[in-house]
Amino acid sequence: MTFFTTIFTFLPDLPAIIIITPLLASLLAAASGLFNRKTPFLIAAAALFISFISSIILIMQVVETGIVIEYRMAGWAAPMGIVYIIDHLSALILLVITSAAFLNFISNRKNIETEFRNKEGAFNSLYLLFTSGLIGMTATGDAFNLYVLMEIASLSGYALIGLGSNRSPLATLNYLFLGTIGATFYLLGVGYLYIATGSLNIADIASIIPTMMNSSIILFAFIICMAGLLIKMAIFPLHGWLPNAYSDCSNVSAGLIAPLTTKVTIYIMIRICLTLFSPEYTFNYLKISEFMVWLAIITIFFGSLSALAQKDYKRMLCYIIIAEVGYMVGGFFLGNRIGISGAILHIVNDAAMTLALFMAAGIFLWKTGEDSRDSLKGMFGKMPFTMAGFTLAALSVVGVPPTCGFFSKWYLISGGIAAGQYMFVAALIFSSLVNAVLFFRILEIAHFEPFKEHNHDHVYHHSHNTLLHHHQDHHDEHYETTKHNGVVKEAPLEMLIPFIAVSIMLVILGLYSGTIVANIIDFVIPAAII
Amino acid sequence: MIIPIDLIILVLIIISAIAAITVSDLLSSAIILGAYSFFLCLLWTVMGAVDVAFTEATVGAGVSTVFCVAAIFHTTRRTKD
Amino acid sequence: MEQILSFIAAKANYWAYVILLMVGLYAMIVKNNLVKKIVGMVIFQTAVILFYVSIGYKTGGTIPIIIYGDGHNSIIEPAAKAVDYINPLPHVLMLTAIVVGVATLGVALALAIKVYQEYGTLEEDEINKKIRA
Amino acid sequence: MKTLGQITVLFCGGLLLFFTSDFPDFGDANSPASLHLSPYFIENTLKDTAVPNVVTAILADYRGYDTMFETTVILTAGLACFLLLRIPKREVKSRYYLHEPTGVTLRFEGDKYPQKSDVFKRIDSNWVPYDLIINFTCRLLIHFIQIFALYVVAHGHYSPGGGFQGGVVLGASVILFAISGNLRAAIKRFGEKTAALFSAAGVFIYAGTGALCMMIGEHFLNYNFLSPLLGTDRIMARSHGIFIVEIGVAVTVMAVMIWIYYNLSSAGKQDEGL
Amino acid sequence: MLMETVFSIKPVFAVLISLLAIPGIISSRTQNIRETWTLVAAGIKLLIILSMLPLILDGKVVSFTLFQVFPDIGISFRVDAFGMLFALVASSLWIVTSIYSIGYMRSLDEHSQTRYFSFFAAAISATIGVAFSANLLTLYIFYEILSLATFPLVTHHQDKEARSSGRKYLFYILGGSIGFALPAMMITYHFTGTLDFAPHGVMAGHINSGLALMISMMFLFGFAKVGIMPMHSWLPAAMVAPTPVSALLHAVAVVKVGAFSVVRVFTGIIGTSVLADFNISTIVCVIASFTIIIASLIALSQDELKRRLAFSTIGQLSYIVLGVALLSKSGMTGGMLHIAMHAFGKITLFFCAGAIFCATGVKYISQMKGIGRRMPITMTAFLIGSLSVVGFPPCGGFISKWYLVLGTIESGNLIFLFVLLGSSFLNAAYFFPVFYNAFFCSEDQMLFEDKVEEAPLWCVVPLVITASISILLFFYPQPFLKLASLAVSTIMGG
Repeated sequence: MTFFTTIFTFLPDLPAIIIITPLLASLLAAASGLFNRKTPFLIAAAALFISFISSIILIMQVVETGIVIEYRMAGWAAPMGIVYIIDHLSALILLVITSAAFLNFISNRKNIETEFRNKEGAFNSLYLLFTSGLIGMTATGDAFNLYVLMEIASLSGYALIGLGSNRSPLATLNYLFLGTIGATFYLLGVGYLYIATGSLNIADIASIIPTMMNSSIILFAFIICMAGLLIKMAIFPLHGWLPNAYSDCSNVSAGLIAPLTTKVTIYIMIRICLTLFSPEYTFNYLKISEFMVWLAIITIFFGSLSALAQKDYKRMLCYIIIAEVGYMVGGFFLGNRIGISGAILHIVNDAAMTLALFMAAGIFLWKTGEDSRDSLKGMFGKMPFTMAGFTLAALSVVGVPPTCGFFSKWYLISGGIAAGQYMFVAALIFSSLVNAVLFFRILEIAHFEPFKEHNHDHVYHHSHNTLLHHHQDHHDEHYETTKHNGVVKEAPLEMLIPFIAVSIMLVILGLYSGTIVANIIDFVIPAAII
Repeated sequence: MIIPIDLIILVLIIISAIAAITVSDLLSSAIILGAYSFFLCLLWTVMGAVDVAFTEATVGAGVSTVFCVAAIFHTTRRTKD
Repeated sequence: MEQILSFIAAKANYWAYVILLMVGLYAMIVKNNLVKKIVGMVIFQTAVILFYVSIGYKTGGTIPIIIYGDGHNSIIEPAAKAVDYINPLPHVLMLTAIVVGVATLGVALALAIKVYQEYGTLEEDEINKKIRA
Repeated sequence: MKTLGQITVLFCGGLLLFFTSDFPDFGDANSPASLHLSPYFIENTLKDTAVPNVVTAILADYRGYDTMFETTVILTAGLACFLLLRIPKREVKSRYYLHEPTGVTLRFEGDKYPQKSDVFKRIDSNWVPYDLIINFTCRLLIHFIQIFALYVVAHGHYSPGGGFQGGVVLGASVILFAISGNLRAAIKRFGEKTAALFSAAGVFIYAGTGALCMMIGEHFLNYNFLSPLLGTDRIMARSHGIFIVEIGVAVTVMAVMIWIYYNLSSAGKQDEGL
Repeated sequence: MLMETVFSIKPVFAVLISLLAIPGIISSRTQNIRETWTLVAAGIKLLIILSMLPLILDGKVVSFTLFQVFPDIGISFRVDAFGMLFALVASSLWIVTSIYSIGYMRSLDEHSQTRYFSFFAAAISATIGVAFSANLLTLYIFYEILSLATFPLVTHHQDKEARSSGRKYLFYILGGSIGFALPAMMITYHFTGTLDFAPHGVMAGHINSGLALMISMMFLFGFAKVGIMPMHSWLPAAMVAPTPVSALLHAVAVVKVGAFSVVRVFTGIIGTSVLADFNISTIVCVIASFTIIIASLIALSQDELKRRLAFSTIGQLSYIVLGVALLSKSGMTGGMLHIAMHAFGKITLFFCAGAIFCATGVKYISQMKGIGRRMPITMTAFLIGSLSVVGFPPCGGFISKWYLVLGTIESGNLIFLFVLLGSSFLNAAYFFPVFYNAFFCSEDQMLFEDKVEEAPLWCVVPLVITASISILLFFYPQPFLKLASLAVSTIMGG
């Protein structure tokens, strides 16, 4: 009884709790990491769980009441202070972020302990900070606050992916340069908006913009904000940082960052285009849709073709991520209701698919100690459940029904047809076929090739060389040797269960996509868009 | 002819920025960056942004320069460009 | 002459910010040395700060600390008039931006040190050569 | 790459320059930026928060939530540098010792060095003799710097400054100590664990104050609700609340600046450095 | 004609029952328990389907919506006469094939039998799902599930040959469905706003002739399982699979799913009036006839028995397409009936091929000299099966072929009559050498071990059953004939 009373007292504060919990927990994790190696994990997992539950309650609240929740930080009303806005879209993305962060985290306890030995406190703390940065970016109603949180997410992201293989510091440094350019452009765009409107609150700016549609400052604010975001989401000519950054880093970080960063950036783009600048401005006044869709088409083709050329599993996934960015950007800029629904649905689905694929990568690495495609030889016999989950994820990326990838692709394609963008449709189908080839190659290796003995002596390169001497002492106890050929030897349950949960979610998301669209996404898209 | 002081400072800022990226000694580059920050700090005092100026003086000219010097101490001073 | 000067004075800050921004961007794109790139990044970020602070400036305004606001004066405090004070909001934002800048600088330098430890050089072309080899 | 960069830069620069023509003039009191939000702040800050420094009031109260994350950014940078650079203690090949009475430098292999000795003093491998003047001046200055820093923190309500600037100055004093003396001495005074704890504690003070407000009252960081705890009216409670979070900011910023410096200047070994 | 709709969850159970058996199959500790699961699920499935039969024969329709995946399209099931016909064939043959698989797999001691039976169950689920789909989307989903579930079955041996065949299989099937059928479906949805199957199609009035032709072709080639040339070459390749798989999937379930889907789409989506008005039907007829003739000719030249059967299947499938595309009542009845009649005939033939391989290890027709005397039951069943496929009384195949011939006459295109008759001769021609070798040639002693006898009982019983059903269907084609004519009267009206 008291428990529920406590919960209900906190109910109005949920929009704050969902972000404050990981923040406070990150401090506790950082501090407790100095004294104990186990507690940071527990603290972080608990905080992520609370965030996860809060986001579920929030989305239920929003869907049931249909009212946009506004939370005033420091008690000041909208244009003066900072407000958090939880509407259908942000609630949905919050759920995606918190669930992905939570599941990826609990499944990787062992990986964290081996890869970040003696630095668990700092790592878990940064993991939480990254999560809270993304949560804040999603929920905030203030354009400048968005920048600050974007920087939190970016900085912790640099740290998380800076540790990995030997090449990762350089890749991360390049990522940092581009990320900083992107964020600074965004900041500059906010400055342009401020100089034109005098406000920083998204809703307030949105109410002022219609009075100054023809202002060139507003136009340039739009251009420069979009340029910043496009860099951050790695669309075609600006994609260079992504494959290196994501493929060289450790699996825990990849599992967190790869599914979420680009998706949240796309969410921000949607938010800016729909809420900050009105759809009227974005689609009718500017007439950039055509250009953006073509950019997306090129991105899709480029991403798919580059993915074909990769030998390394994680690099291949990275290029697929780039192609998927093209899906969402293109879908959004189709400018019709069905295309935008598809883009938003695909944010959710793609986050789930990418999460599943990277979790699978984590499990494979854990079992075999290798990243290459050949390390998967004979995995079907060895780890049937993992491979079943992996197959589901692969099918989802390909877009085979009834997995979720099919349904968002359906929306995107019908949106493309409705908008008359047949090239976009062709690009989607082409990329599906390429994905089919890509994953088929992997599944074929796993299905047909006999199981290969792995030796761990030289392979586990994720330990940065400075910590190497620590690792080698513990290698044998942490990486199970997989020598019993033909005998099923699954990953540990704590890795397997979250992974299987995500894979099953792929099907459930697919089957309930009608419900998601009808109850959530339909409310997101302004009625002006048909 | 009275030239406003902020214009002079602006010119100095631009000169020091260009100098910072052209000198072929990283340590000099770091020190010029510190000078650049001081000019900025000066400009902001002129423009009435005292808090920003204070922060720039402590952070930009002070700590940032120290960080750069510390990093260069552990890497190398020499560069081709 | 006066007119030209006042015209320049009216826009000079904005031009200066563009020039600084481009100097920074140029260094980040073209320069070969990683520390030079980082220096460029700092310049790039401070350019935006210059832009913001310029937005807030008001001719004839004073620094945004309310006169007689300390509560120690027996004179009845006159209500503050907005026109007398420089716009404080951009200053607040830029404090944050400076902090973000120094944080980014720290992380970037840390990464540069790691790169140097790995490859023994900070020049990008040499690093690429070593990676290929 | 070079041509591409130049083209990009020229293109972007031209575009940006072109769009500056529509800006309101520099110093224009009637630009939208000066008319929409800022008048409210200038005219009501004193009424709302009893803080004359408008920048401090906005920073820590109206946009206090931003500032909390600004502090968190600093903490993130500290953690990031630690995670990226820090190397746990490992076997040392050799160390250099100065025999103080004679000024002779000796090199010891392995762990055969004098652990606790009055005559031998450990020095860095690329050590240069200290300049007495610098050393002495710095030692003299550090106290004043620190007192000034505390003043800056405490007086942020009434004059330029506040937790952030004060924190940086405090951190700079320790960094100055490390530069003028040596890194090990500084670490002995202000250890790494202390730095880590302080940097987390500062944000904790900030966020904890916010959470306390949320638990007692209604909104996160709404210092009004601290008035029963502080024994003041609601407006003064805001003023005090600002002071509390400024202290938090100062603690974090100081600790993180020192922490980052330790890691950068020793490349993570925290053994010998600049 | 308005049909009464009954809402019932039975079709969902009919689909899911074999999926539900999979956990049981995986967790089984011994072979016997595992196979019990398979058989029990098969039996229950048949019973559920049979329980719906009277309703359907009364002219009612059973319907159920499971998920609403799009605002106006759901994953929904709808059982009508045509779907019932196909489901009845597939589910009854599944029992027989399960029994046969048990015998075959045990006697050859194959590896990974658990995987085999699991995917077998998944495949049959998907087949029933296709049969009971209420709209094109549901059909497509189950079609894809079937493609994927059969892949591990086709490549069961996991050797080099299986690998390359598997590639070919997936390339044709998935490439066709993603590259052609899916876009066609989206275009359909875009123009008509619905994907539900309607008795007279949904396209009339929404579409012009060029687009209609394009969509029809995309469906015809996109559903590559129907094996219309040039999308046929996966079928012979897929014969590397174990024989029960070839039997059920490549003579019955998979290819018939292709034929079923094509017929469904042509009648339920595109609509007979559109087919007739824009002259698409003639083009389809020509393509089908071409496939019939070419496939029969190629079959003549194959020496491996299973490959010969595969090409025979390609030809026979096109009969179904041809029958429907004739757009005459009898033709359509014949086409639909042929799904059932050919299934029973062809599965008998595959069972026989498997039994021969089980007992002797022989794959090639030229090696089967004198085998008829050693395995009389098997070879008699083979004779009955081939007679049925050729369309010779007293076998079931005669009835469907009779209706097809009537259809060609009704439609007035006599050229297709000659195609039918000519291909029947070819059919007879490629089956004849098999019995000739089996019964009339003297034994080649070198080829056989000393004691060659009939295959194990588990193998022989099913083929006897299917052979007798083939004969029985000549005398008593009632359920299938009734269902087919019900379906046709719904489609053609009156």
